[in-house]
Amino acid sequence: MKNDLVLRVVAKLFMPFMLLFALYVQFHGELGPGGGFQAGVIVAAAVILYAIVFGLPAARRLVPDAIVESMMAIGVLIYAGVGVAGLLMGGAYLDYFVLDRDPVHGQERGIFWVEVGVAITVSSVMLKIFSMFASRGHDPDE
Amino acid sequence: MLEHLPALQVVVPLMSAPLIVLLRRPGAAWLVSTLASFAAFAIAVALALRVAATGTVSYAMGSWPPPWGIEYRVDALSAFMLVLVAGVAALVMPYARRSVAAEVPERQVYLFYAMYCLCVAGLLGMTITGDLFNVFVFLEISSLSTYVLIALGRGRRALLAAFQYLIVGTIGATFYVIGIGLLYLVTGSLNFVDVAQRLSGVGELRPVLAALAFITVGLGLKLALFPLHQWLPNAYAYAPSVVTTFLAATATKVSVYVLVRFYFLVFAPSQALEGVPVGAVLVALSAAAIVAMSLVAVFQPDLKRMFAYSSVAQIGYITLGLGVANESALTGSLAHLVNHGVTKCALFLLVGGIVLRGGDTSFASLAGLGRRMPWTSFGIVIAGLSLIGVPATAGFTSKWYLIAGAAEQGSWWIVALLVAGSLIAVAYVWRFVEVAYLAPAPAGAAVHEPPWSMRIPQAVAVALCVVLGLFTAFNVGYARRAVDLLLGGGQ
Amino acid sequence: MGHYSYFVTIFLMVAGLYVTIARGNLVKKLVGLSICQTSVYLLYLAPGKLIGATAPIVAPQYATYSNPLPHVLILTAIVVGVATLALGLALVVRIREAYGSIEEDQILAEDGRRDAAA
Amino acid sequence: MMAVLVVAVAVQRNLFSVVVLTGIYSFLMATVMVALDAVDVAMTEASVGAGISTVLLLGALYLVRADEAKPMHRPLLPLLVSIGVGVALVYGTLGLPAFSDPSAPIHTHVAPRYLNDALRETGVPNVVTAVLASYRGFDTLGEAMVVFTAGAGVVALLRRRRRDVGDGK
Repeated sequence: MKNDLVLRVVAKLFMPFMLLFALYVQFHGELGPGGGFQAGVIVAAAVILYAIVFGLPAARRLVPDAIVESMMAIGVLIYAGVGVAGLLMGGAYLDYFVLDRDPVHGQERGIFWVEVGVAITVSSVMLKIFSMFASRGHDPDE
Repeated sequence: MLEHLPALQVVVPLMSAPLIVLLRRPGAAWLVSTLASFAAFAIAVALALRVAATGTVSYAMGSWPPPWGIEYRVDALSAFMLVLVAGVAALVMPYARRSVAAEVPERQVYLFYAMYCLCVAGLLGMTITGDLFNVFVFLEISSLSTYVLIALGRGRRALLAAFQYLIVGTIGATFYVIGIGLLYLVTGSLNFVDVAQRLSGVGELRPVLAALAFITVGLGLKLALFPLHQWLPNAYAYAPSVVTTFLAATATKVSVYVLVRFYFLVFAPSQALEGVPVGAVLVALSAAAIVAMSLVAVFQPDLKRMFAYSSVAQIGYITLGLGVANESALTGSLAHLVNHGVTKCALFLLVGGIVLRGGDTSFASLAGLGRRMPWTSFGIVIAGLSLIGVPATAGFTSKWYLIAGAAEQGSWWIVALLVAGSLIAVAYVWRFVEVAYLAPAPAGAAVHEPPWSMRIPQAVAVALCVVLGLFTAFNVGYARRAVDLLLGGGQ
Repeated sequence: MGHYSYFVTIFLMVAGLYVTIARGNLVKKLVGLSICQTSVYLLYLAPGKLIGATAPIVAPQYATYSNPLPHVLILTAIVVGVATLALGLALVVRIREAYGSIEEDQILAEDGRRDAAA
Repeated sequence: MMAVLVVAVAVQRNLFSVVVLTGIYSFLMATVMVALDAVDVAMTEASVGAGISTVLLLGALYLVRADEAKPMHRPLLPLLVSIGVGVALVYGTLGLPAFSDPSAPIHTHVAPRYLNDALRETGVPNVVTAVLASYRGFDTLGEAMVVFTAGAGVVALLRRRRRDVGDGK
């Protein structure tokens, strides 16, 4: 598939829109359907599409393996970190009320960061799983 | 910070897992997970002391009051379990360093510790949470990490054992979800306390009965209730030694604990179970487990497998007490949770030492072990005595209460059965003695014990087998208090 | 409608369970497992629906909404399902590399032969 | 329609077809979920069940390259177990409130607070998001952890060891 011009152009064209859509889903999750999980899956799908069309090594150059692995951890640490922030600011664990002087605003802030954490973890894990399966077949990895 | 201990109990090991993945170095991974498990143990002890002093502690996650938010609830029963799980987790860690280095490929070691932390956090979360669905989430965290941990064992059979456990475990979890779904549909709530209260007002009992059945089977698969135990022997036999030790001492016990909570704190107060022969069914299955699995254990060609089957039999003792369900029997059950946990912990720690030095645990290769590894063999014999239930060992106290409970009820056949189970245990422990002490050692074998970092945890675990048998106040006293809570309907 | 929705759910679930425990092919077992899990989602979602209600996104022009709590629980369950599937498939790949087969019967037979030889 | 698909999945022995059928099944499931007002869940099911799962299954199939063998023994016991489970469920669900009964406990207890107060208490109009990330935020932390566990677990299982690479393929 690497040599099919149409596919390559279409994939290149699609990538920005998919990522944009992921951002929309991510930040629109508070108003309509969507949220961190769905956005993370879309981001992963965009990169997986890239990997299928341009080959896994190219995708690896785009997003190196070690970074993906660290991102898996960073995502959940952001989520759990929001909880710890609640603790440090005098509330219970995962208490968003205390994150801002205005409790409702604090809630919005907490939900925002939690969703960011979910999106990072989900996208990197999906990507990692895909690349583990894909690389098992042909090239000796790393 | 003290009032946040319930949250930290789970969050500390939970957060150390991603930290380990970020660090990626085996040494650092070991250090982080050791610190996390000792911190978890300290928190568990502090919580237990606090519960003993001031009664049940309730903690609202995110400050949302239950039943809208998720509640963490530490009472006499869960505090007891937290100490067991965190204690075993901490005891195993110093030992793990050498054992894991020998049994797990080096590049995978940091992931091994990450999985271990997740498993610990999952089991602690299942124990401490007061929310039905939260139990499922943490059940899955501990299960998924367990599958990986088992698969990291040596040899391809570990892979198949892990896969079979994955299928069985997922069916179990799905059944559990169906069960709590039914409860949710008739009560509208997911909080343990709230569900129990609202169940008494439910007129239609059929969904409740079905929920009982699904939760029992689902958790029965996880706790290896006979005849749902088929996954266990392979999983224990082929997993790395550290994993076998930790799982045998805690994982099945936590599932038993969740089942106990459902029976005595959710279903019993609602009177939904009146006239349903749950106890009789449990007693019958447990009796079958004790006799059949002990006999199967006698004929195993491998030491690790033998103790795995013995675990299924010993879980039978615990569920038997739940079926009899009077005060003495329940005390015996809960005390046996800890006593058997400690005993199996000691045994598998010692077996892990043999794996490190010899690599093989089949009886054929253990000939003359008493001369090659005198301390290890001696330890196995002591812990084996506790497994049998010889007086002055941990196993004796809990079996004594179980027998007393059965006698109070006038079920003499259960008493006879318990004694028979112990006699069969004599037979399989004797097999080890015979091979280790009476068979000649291969020529040129020198004394070769495991390193000190492994011998100290082994010695602590073996000593606990005796100490818990001599000083019963701690263990039985705590079990008593938990039983009061259970029979008092959670008040 | 009555209980019709429950019966559909139950049929799907039982079919998935049957595929899981009856079939020897490891991939097929996982597919059965995920069908079984997916159908459980309906057990939660269907009772949450109220006829005439809308999705639980608060807006001034609507008054009744379907119950959001089952949706939240099932979102979690879906994630757990895909996580299990990924791990299961990874195990299948490793088993295939180690045994050269993904049929449970053949694998057990091979382990049995190995035992007999030892 | 879905029932037919599931039967097809059970009967079909070509694993590739099985995977494709499962994907279709997931899409249908997502459609049903939209009909049940569960838009968030439908979106997730479409992207995960039909998307990611299918990709993973195909990836794994590519690696194992096999069709299902004929079953060696008669699956009588599993059939009985499955039917037993089905009967237990039918028995249980017969006692449940009928479809779309507004007086059912799940509509009168716990959930009303989410619907009435979530916007005021959290400032988020999508109640599913509010419950997911705030009221039951700890569940979602657990969910993120499950995903993380799966990711790290797959790495632990599938990363090649150094000597495997040396073998050369």
